[in-house]
Amino acid sequence: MLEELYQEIILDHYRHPRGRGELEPPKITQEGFNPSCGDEVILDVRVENGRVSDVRFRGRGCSISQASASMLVEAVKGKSLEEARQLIQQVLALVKGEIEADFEQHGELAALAGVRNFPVRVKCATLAWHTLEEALKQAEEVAAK
Amino acid sequence: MLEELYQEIILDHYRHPRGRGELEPPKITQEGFNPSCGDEVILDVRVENGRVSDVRFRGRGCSISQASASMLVEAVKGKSLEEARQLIQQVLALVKGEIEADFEQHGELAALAGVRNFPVRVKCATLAWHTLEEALKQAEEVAAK
Amino acid sequence: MATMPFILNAEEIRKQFPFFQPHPEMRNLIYLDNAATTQKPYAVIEAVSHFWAYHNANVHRGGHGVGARASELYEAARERVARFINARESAEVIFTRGTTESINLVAFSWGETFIQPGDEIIVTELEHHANLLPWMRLAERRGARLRVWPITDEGTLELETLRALLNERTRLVAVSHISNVLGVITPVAEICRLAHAAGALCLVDAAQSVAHIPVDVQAIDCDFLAFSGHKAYGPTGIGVLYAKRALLEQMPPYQVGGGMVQTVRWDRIRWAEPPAKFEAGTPPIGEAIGLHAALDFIDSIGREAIATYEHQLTEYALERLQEVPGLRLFGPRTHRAGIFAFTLEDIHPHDIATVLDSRDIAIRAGQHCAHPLSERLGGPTARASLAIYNDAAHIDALVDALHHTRKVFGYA
Amino acid sequence: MATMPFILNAEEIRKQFPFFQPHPEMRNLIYLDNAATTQKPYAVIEAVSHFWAYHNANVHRGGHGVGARASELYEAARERVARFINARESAEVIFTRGTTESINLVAFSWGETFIQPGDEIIVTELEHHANLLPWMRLAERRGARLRVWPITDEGTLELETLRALLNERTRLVAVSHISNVLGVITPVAEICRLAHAAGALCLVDAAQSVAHIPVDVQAIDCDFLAFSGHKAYGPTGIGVLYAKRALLEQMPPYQVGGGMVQTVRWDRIRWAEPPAKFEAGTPPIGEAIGLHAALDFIDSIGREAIATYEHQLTEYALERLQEVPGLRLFGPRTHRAGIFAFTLEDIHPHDIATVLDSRDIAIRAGQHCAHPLSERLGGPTARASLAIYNDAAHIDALVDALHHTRKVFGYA
Ligand SMILES: Cc1ncc(COP(=O)(O)O)c(C=O)c1O
Ligand SMILES: Cc1ncc(COP(=O)(O)O)c(C=O)c1O
Repeated sequence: MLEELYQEIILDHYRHPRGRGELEPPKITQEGFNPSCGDEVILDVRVENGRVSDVRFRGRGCSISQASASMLVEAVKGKSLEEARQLIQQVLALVKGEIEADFEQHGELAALAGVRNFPVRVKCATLAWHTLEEALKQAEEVAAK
Repeated sequence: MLEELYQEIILDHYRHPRGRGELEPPKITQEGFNPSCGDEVILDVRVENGRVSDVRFRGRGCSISQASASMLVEAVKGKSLEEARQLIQQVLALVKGEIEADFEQHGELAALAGVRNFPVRVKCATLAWHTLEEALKQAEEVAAK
Repeated sequence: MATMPFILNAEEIRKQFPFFQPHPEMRNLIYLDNAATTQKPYAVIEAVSHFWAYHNANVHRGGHGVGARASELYEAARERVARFINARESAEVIFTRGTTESINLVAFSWGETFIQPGDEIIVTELEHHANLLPWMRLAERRGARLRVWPITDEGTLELETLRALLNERTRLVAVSHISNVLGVITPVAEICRLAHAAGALCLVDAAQSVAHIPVDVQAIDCDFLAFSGHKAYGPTGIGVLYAKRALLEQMPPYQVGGGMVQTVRWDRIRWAEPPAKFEAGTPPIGEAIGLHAALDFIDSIGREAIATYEHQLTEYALERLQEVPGLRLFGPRTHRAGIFAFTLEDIHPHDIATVLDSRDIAIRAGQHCAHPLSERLGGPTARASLAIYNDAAHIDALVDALHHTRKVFGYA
Repeated sequence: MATMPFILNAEEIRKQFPFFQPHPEMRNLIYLDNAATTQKPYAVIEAVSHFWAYHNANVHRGGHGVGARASELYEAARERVARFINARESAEVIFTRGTTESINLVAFSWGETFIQPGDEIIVTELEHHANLLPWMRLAERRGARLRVWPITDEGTLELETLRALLNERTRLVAVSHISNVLGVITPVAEICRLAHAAGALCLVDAAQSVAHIPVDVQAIDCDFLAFSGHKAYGPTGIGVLYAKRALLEQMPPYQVGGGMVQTVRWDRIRWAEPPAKFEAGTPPIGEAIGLHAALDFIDSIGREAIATYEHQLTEYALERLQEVPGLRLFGPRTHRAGIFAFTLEDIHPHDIATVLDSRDIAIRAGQHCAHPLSERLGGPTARASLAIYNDAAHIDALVDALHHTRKVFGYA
């Protein structure tokens, strides 16, 4: 079970995070924080023409929370808002064990499903995705103005 | 056992308290209060030539606390400070069951020993006597000045 | 006396309580001091023991599975409470030590923040000190004015009187749902409506109601509601403050310490969100789990059934107590719960309690932590109070013992 | 490693704890999170259950024998605590929910009464939020100045540094007896002496010490001392504030409500004497009785024996932890208790805890409610903490699991 949690893909993203850094404006910045363990993920998101044209993350925390953020960056870039929202739902379902993990179908994100047997760590895996959810809400509010 | 608590002597003192009222100055006034049940005894004590020349009590509370105060008034009047202090110790010992109650030896005060089987009521019986103890301390402080 | 069709069998219910089982250390007691605290069913005692034995860990702290499980159990207790009082969400439920702490929390956190000099706070004449002293002190600290909503001679609260007291300076109306002395059930929903219409908030002290009649915070529409676990078949050391979410967000923390912050730097503190913001330090974990079991116990009987049964028993008691010569019962005849404050001839209440205790009947005597009300009633009273395990035979024994008390004190 | 002559047999002690017995619901856990909360012996669980089952009643309220007995048990618990910490009298022992509440009580009652603008309060850099946030808030509310006594790089407190901080404006020095992160045992008696010489008071947070090393309030000569039951083999929901009698007499009440007044009139309140003055409402009765049993448990083993045994185990752990490559242990080598905060290579502490948990070893990871200290140390840490039921085999398992953790994360 531990091997499922700390899969090579996770450790690789943790050691070599993709998209760590900040975006230049225009951007939306959203902080995510897990008070029970102190994990932190800050997302910079740029939305153009209804698509997530770029993302970066900062933050600190455990391998799961940081790897998850790194995977998010790769997975979400270029997606439409609607697709991004679907992706969030898919990841949450994966992590909670509501759907089967399948590398064919979910790509690297399937590795996040390893937390389902570690209730303490589910929040680590979802932190970045909940943060993205909030960021997209902001984006819509900005767009609506 | 209930008969020992509510002896005729107690009820008589409760219904027909001796020495209820106030003294004119010079006097020492001492309040006694039992926060757990609200019983109250206020003693007015006059000390002359090292003797308790007069006592009165006010207050409100249960039969035991008020009867005890009434009995105190009769028992203590005319006693020297030293005798009064001994009397207090005797009553406390009676009430706590440390000595046998004996009407020959202790007079009416022996009736107070009935509370020894009612732990909740011991404080009622001792209230007036603890109050007297404080009053006598005051008297000494006044005398020492 | 015609036999009444009591809808519950209290003897069966007593079987769920160790306190009522024969035991070498114990007398077989008729327990009529439920307004002070209730007895605890096996289910509660065992839930708490089980937690200590097998699931004990501190909550909300990362690291291990047993801690995660303890946190889950603790949060499940919060959700259970939310469901029980029909809160909109469990974040509106703050765990405290009891009613007293819940009200102190509001007086400090909400009160010291929002009460300004000249503001008015209305309390009723029948309040327990827990719902009185925090407001007296707040009024003094903030230069506000405490206004007292007097009771009628019968012991009830007239809405007309409240209307006359409310004005644009009123910030809060603090009222008990059931008086712990008179047993009056107060019209809390109407009181909240009037308070809100005047722009004031309303705090309900539900210490005496939550285990006896249905309590629905949305139906009442109160802003704050407080109760204690130990008066609702649960352990000591646990109580609840319900508050509307919007208020909790505006209120600063009460106690401060671990578990209620996001980040602490020397120059800046970020508080956690409610409910954590109001639960500094290690909370009463085992006690919350005990409360969960207590609420399950109550619902296993059914709150409507409990209310109906206790009402039947109250009617029976009102009737039978009238038979005792020289007994003066306080409080109204209707709209009342099973709490009976009385005097008997000129016998001091403590003497009544002692005679009853010698007959293995436990009642209370005194001022019941409501001194202003006690003064109004003319002094201390004896008080018998019911719970779900009492029955008509207990009332009969009480009445017999009161007759006996008269005899002991020489009344014919 | 030569076998050490450990003076206690922890396996025998574990038999007194249900948590360590085989049970279908439970894994066989090596519990090394004792600084968060300790497990509870049968004796404690049974004392509490027994109270709920057979002696339950509210305290300090007139009326019946079962209530008098409950009050006796509650006051006996207070006397037990007084004896345990060597207070001069039991009135110096106030029951609270825990350390956090005890310190909040002092900050509100003593602090808001006696702290003036410009006064100074000294806290150490290693404090838990419970002994930090109340002082930060008090300083802000009263316009006082918070001064931080920094630790050395080794994690110790130098008395010289304190001397330089103390001055005629200092009103209080607040210090932990044992750091919940670094394990340092601080020289509290000397600190109190220096504080007193400067005219200041001293508050000791004994949350981490009271169950592990002898604590004598007269020998320390502290003015206030706080601890929690749940970290000393007792239940949650109970803690202690010790304060010198003279201080308690000058301090106004903290929470207000029933049980802490003599008389209440609309225009005047007379508070009760300490300790009642500081215990508003129904206190944690069952919990106090549980604490009584917990202190009996501790003394049944012996506090000197516990201190010696845990010291032996600490020495053993210090030695063995050194064997793990890449392990960085915080805190000093001597004058320390069995609390080990560490990092391992660049592995995040939560990941360490998860790997250990998968091997049935419970430790904590994070900032341990001491954010300023955590910042100083460079971030979160993993923490293993000992109690009397741990033994060398647990340390061995921990060390093995740490080696394994390195492997999982690809360290050779
Ligand atoms: C040093 C120290 N002080 C205070 C506390 C707070 O104790 P509690 O959470 O029981 O109030 C703790 C425990 O977390 C601690 O380790
Ligand atoms: C109406 C009412 N409010 C408040 C309280 C105080 O409850 P607790 O002592 O549990 O804080 C009580 C109980 O004594 C009560 O009857």
